[in-house]
Amino acid sequence: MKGAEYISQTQNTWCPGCGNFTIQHAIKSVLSDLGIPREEAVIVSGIGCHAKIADYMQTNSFYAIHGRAIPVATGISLGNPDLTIICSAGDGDAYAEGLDHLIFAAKRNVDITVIIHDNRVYGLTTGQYTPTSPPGFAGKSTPEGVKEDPFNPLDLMLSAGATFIARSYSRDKKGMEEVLKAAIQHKGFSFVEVLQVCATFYDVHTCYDDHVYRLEGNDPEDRRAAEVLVREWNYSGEGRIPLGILYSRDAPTFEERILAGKEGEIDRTGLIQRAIAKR
Amino acid sequence: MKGAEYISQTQNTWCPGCGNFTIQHAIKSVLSDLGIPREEAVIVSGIGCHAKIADYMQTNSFYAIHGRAIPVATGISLGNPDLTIICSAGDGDAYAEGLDHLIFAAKRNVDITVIIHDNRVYGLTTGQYTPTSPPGFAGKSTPEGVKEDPFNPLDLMLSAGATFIARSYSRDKKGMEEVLKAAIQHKGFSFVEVLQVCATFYDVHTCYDDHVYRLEGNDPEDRRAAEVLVREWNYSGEGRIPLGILYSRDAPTFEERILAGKEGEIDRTGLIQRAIAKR
Amino acid sequence: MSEFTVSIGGQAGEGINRGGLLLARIAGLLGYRVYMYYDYPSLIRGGHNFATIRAAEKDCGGIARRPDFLCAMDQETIRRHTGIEIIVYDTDVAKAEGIGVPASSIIKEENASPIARNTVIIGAFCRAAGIPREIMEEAIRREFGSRAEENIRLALRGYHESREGRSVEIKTPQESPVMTGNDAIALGLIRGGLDAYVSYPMTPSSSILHTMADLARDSPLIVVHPENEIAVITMALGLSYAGKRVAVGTSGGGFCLMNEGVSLAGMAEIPVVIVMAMRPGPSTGMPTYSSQADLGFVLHAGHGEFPRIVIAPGTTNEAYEWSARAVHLAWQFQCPTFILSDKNLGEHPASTDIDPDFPIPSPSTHYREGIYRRYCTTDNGISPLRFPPVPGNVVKVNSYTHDEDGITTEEPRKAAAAMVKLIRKGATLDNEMGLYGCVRVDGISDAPIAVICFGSTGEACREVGERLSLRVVRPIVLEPFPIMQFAEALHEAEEIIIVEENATGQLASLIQRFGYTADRNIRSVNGRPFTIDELEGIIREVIE
Amino acid sequence: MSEFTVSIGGQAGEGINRGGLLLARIAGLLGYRVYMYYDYPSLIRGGHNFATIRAAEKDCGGIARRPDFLCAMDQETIRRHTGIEIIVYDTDVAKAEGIGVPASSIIKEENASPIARNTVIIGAFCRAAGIPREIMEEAIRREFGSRAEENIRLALRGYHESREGRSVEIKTPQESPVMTGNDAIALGLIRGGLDAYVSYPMTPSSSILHTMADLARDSPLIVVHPENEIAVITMALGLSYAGKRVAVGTSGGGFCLMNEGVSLAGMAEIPVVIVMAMRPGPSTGMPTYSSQADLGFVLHAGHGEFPRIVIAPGTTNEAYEWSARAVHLAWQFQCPTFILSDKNLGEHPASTDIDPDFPIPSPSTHYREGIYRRYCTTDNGISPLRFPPVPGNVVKVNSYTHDEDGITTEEPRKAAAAMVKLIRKGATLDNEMGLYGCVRVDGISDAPIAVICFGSTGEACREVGERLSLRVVRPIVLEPFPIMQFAEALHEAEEIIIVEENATGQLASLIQRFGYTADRNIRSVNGRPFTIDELEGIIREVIE
Ligand SMILES: Cc1ncc(C[n+]2csc(CCOP(=O)(O)OP(=O)(O)O)c2C)c(N)n1
Ligand SMILES: Cc1ncc(C[n+]2csc(CCOP(=O)(O)OP(=O)(O)O)c2C)c(N)n1
Ligand code: SF4
Ligand code: SF4
Ligand SMILES: [Mg+2]
Ligand SMILES: [Mg+2]
Repeated sequence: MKGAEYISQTQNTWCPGCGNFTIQHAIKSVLSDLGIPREEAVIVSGIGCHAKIADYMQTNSFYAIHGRAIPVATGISLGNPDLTIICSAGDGDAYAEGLDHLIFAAKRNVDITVIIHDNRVYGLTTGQYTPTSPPGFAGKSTPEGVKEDPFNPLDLMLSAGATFIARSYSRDKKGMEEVLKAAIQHKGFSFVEVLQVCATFYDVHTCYDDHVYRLEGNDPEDRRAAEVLVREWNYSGEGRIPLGILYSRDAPTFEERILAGKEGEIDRTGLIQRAIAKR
Repeated sequence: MKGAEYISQTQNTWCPGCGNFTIQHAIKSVLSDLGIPREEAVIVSGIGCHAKIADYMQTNSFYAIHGRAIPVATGISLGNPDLTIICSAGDGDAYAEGLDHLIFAAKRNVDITVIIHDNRVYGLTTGQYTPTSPPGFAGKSTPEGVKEDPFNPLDLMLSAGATFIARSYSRDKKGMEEVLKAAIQHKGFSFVEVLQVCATFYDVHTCYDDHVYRLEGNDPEDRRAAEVLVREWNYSGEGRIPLGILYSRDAPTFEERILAGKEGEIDRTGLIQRAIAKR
Repeated sequence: MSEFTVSIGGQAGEGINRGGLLLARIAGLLGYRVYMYYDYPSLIRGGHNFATIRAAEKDCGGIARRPDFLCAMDQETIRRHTGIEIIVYDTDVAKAEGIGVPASSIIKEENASPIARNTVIIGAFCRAAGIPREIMEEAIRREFGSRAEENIRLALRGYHESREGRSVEIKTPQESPVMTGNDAIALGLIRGGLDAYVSYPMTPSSSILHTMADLARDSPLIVVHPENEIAVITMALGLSYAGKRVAVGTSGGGFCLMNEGVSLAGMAEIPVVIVMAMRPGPSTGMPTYSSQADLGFVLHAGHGEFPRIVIAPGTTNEAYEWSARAVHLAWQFQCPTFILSDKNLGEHPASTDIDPDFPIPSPSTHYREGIYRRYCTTDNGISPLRFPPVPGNVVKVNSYTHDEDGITTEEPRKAAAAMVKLIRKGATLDNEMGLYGCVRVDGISDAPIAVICFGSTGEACREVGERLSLRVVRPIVLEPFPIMQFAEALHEAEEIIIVEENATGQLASLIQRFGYTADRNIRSVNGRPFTIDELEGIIREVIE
Repeated sequence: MSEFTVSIGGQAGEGINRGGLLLARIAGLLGYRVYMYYDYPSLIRGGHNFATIRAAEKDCGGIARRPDFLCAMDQETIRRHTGIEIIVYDTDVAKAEGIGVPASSIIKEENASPIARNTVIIGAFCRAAGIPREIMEEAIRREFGSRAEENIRLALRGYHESREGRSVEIKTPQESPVMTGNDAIALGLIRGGLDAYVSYPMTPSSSILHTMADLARDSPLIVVHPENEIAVITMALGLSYAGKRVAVGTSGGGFCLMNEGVSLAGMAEIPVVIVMAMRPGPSTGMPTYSSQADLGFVLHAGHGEFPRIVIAPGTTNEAYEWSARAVHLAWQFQCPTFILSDKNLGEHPASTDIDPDFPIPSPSTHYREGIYRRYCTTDNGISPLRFPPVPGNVVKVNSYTHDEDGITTEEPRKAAAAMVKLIRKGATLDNEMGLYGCVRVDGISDAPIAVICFGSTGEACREVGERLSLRVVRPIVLEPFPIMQFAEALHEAEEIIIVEENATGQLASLIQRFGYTADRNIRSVNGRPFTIDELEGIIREVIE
């Protein structure tokens, strides 16, 4: 399928300059490159600007609720592990409202790709701080500056047991495509943090342009190296910002473990009879 | 106040041999030692066997709901930062149902002491796996063994930004008292993971007895050392289990940051008049 | 004695539940229909637990009166349960007037586990009640499987140390299983086509999870216990979207957390069955007791308006059959479908006859081929339900107000159309429910006084109704409210008495919406079921 | 023209809301009472937004009819809003019959920010409507503060390029602020004694959070925006326990997540005010539009039974006064207290007269000294409320069924007593509410035809009632339902018409519980408010 066939006819209402466009088009290209037909791909999204991607992609989609894209995606994957499931979540979505689900998906090694459209702000609700906003961020709910420091989601993911951790940037489409391709191909939980520029409420693209760099020659299986890379930039202050695959390892997936031996039809009558016999 | 005065008249229904007794009595001793009168201490608990401590302590208490002890404690602390707030949470409580709150309390450096009664099982609901149950744990909801690996809560806490991380064991009351004393005295978020033996559903005390050791001479401010210590045992398989204060650092608390400049009474009429004038 | 009742009491951790089940098995083998009430506080060891087993000629779902026999594991049991004719007790730990056996000593002598003390006491009870040894032994064999021999030995020791008290009648043996409402719900869901069960433990729903997990061992049934109830419902909706028939189970507090998912299911038209097992609230309340105080909540749960089905079975058989139907209905109407249960229905074992082949209609699907539109407009408001991958098509579901393709819309006309579609589906559902017997009538169906109740209160009401010649009307389906059947059931009733286990009269308030006002309200809030005698007394009082 | 209406439309991001507010200020300075309806989809840039400002002689809360003037920022605005007498537009981007000014060019020439184009257009409108320059300038000065001069320059350019169209009447200037319902709620809560506001953003409640955060800058008011709504409500309960008067705000989806906390507040008797702002559901629905479809949910939210207060203000003034009272009532009765609002009330600015010193009774506290028991039994069901530290005492609150000390109990008698205490408190509350005017009557108070409505629909109903000489009855308090006042208000009414913005008739269903049946139901589900003319037409139809 050609890339364009993955884009729906729905009128797009992202702001000009919004980093979500890059993510949408990178997904499109990667699906096309990997030859995944649109009927076999599912976009699962939360609620927020990022989530509109569910309407904009001509693939299967589950436009879910704020913070809950990940458990929905987990359910879909358990229900049909042959589908390619891409979960588009916002930073408000996945780091605040539904952080627990993100950590559990990593812990379980659910075979889905989670893309966090991390614009470090609540876009759709017009500009409040999120867990990755920098210290002092003055949003509508924190006009005097936020009173807590950001956390580093990559660091949390490493602790939670994620088997694939990467970072991309919405002004590096090519790098993003490479990362996404690897993420989708990775067997197990793939976590892709995208520094997605919000043109309207937190446009820090010049700062990112100055600080990002593409990883080269790192060994993603080296956990110790990954720890250092992950902490090179802490979402506050300066620091070089590595882009690319920071960590990757093999492990059995949740689907493999849960669904092992579960092929075939349920013998309902037999099951009920056996249960009755025990009572 | 004498230790006994912190214990209420309520009939105790923990099982004989339950590790919760040690925690209760360690808290009592430490409050007594620190001279914190019972009217200034608040026990906040979730729901579970551990949570019954709210009834059993003759202190202020907020016997909350499953998974939500930590945001309740955060609210109390913001409402009256002079109170000594001890949050007793279970592993089901704080690592499953309400994991996000734990991470946010660490991120914000809320000035409370959180004790996790980690018996690695749901006690009160009679024996299901929790996020720290070992691989293969066969509980009532996973008779064939749990299909996911545990996470390491200390590791998560370190990534989340906790400023005090310690581990105790319910068969080491003295060590627990030392840890709790330091935790309560620590300004900011104190995380105390207790390996609390559940005598009924997961009695691994012989295994713990064999593997635990008391930290000596470590420098809790050495973050790199803390990372290694925290991962020495991963809640699965063997490994020496360090007890004591693994990590500690100074940082401004959430209360300090939120309440700065907020002394005194609200001038309601003035505030409303000023708001009207702007409209 | 053509009917008898026996209680067994002791501390948590002393095997009271298991002992009760053994007594129930014995009564079953004697040819009785049995029902067991199990009372336990929310703790693991200590406290006071008791089980009351009623052995009757006909099916029953309530305990009738003071037991005839008491098996006391401790002094507390004797202190609490008074006025009982025959008390069997452990002379090593208690004093009483009755039939004592040195159960603790026997356990020690036999080098048995202390938990087996209940078997000794039950052995003693069998002798006291004139129950043949063979029946006792057979019951133990069935209850304990591989550990039967040891238990038979212990029971016989109790038996021999005991003496005859008062003999129960021996009837024609029968072979009905004794199962709880939760067992019946689990099996019913499976019968109805369930592929997956997702749940986070919460009393009194947990045993469904445990049963499902056990049944899943050697079958393709998927059982998941996720991090919390929010994950439960959203994961379930994911499974449903992917084509699995899925149910979840919880109680009040956990259900609160599912509300947002329920509303999502309503909007996105994703089928799911929700077993909501009531216990006394508000909040944590009394986890191990029963209540009917969440009816109004379940009827209104989730923001916004959407069709839903609420079914409150009143007996174990109904629990089975309606759970099976619930799966069918949920997928037929693509809406959240509730089994509204409670502790009294879910956790109490009763003799049950369920048909492993209970028939379920297969859902009609109109979509053939061509362009698939998830929410296409149809006359009856039901759009064909397909699961990805649909060849050449995409399946788009959406929590926003959406058009026929599932794309977000805020256009006033399309928004109104989307709501009209949901309402129309509700009307179709309302119609379809006319095909089922949604209202049950017991007692004297044309008696002038009608007792109205729902769910687990039904059995006690039925028995009282039979005793006092009243009409007993019980809607099994509460939403869409079966007003035609209900009106018919109340035809020419002159007085209405509403019995429910809550404080504010939630059933009364529901039927008031349809113009029916209670003349008398009987309510209860202490978490315990109405016993039949108690209820009889209260009803007698109000009708006199 | 003794009343006029002007709309301004354009894309999101073009300052339509701000432009509307400026127009409202102008109308206010002209001596009108103003009301502004603001219509915007859920997106940040693009789409079509419009604001309609009604300038009337008396207070109003609805838009009456087709506007007299249109300020069009783009062609789409002209396309969508037809039949308008005078159109002021930007000739650089649109074509129309009307008064064109080259606003885009002016912006470029003046080197101004594109967002200021609205000021140019509004300048042109002022000339067209015969509005004195000084009034325009004064309004800009007040609206833009430090950026006033630049904007005055731009407005004057528009003014000069424009021409006269149709002149509006100039009345006696007055000084009422124009504020939204959400502003009024925020200020009312503060008036009522609020110490802390906790909220997670969710349209249409978010602007309360923003206003509170702004007000907290230089005051001891605590404002927290935590990780999600579960944290919001539980953190709020912690603050309340510690002695702070606290409120939270949310909409449907977020409120779902708060249900468990609401039930906890009910059981533990922890006061909290919950602002629940409705938008069309189910699920995400239409976030930026309005609805009245969560009434039933709020009345029943949270498992179990406990007293609650539900207040639905219908005007900005009511929003202020009842929010203030809500804080008082919540702490007096120690129960969850709801402000049930919606987008139409919360986000639409109107001329408002609020008394910064609006009086609030101080809560009575009976506890003096000695042993403090958090839940001690009292005649009226209200136990004295104290906060730790209470010298020599401990304060124990509990989500379990508890005794007077707050210790868990499962004993049937104590459990029943705990429930009776809650119910008794509810009865006391019910009584107390008799002291307030809980039901508002507008129109002709003894007219035979009564229109019943609630919340933001009230203003449109009132105007139609005045036009058609109907009685308009609006309960402001919905729980405990003020049945005495309501019955009085409906005294001798012969026909009941219920107007509500939902599909299933939730208000109708509520009053049905009290024996009142609607003769006619007028409902709406497209997310837009009834305009007054539209509603007049529909009501005329049903009463003829
Ligand atoms: C339960 C719930 N709470 C709040 C909201 C309101 N809401 C919608 S989007 C959003 C924030 C979105 O932020 P983020 O996830 O970062 O997405 P972005 O818009 O930045 O892409 C919020 C709070 C909601 N829809 N549901
Ligand atoms: C929302 C909610 N879900 C489920 C429950 C049922 N529940 C009570 S305690 C408990 C587990 C407790 O486990 P843990 O926190 O480890 O405490 P423990 O009993 O082991 O001390 C659960 C699931 C509940 N009370 N509330
Ligand atoms: S507000 Fe930000 S994230 Fe949202 S569409 Fe606009 S630029 Fe993108
Ligand atoms: S079940 Fe376990 S945790 Fe609970 S009281 Fe007993 S020993 Fe303690
Ligand atoms: Mg964001
Ligand atoms: Mg535990």
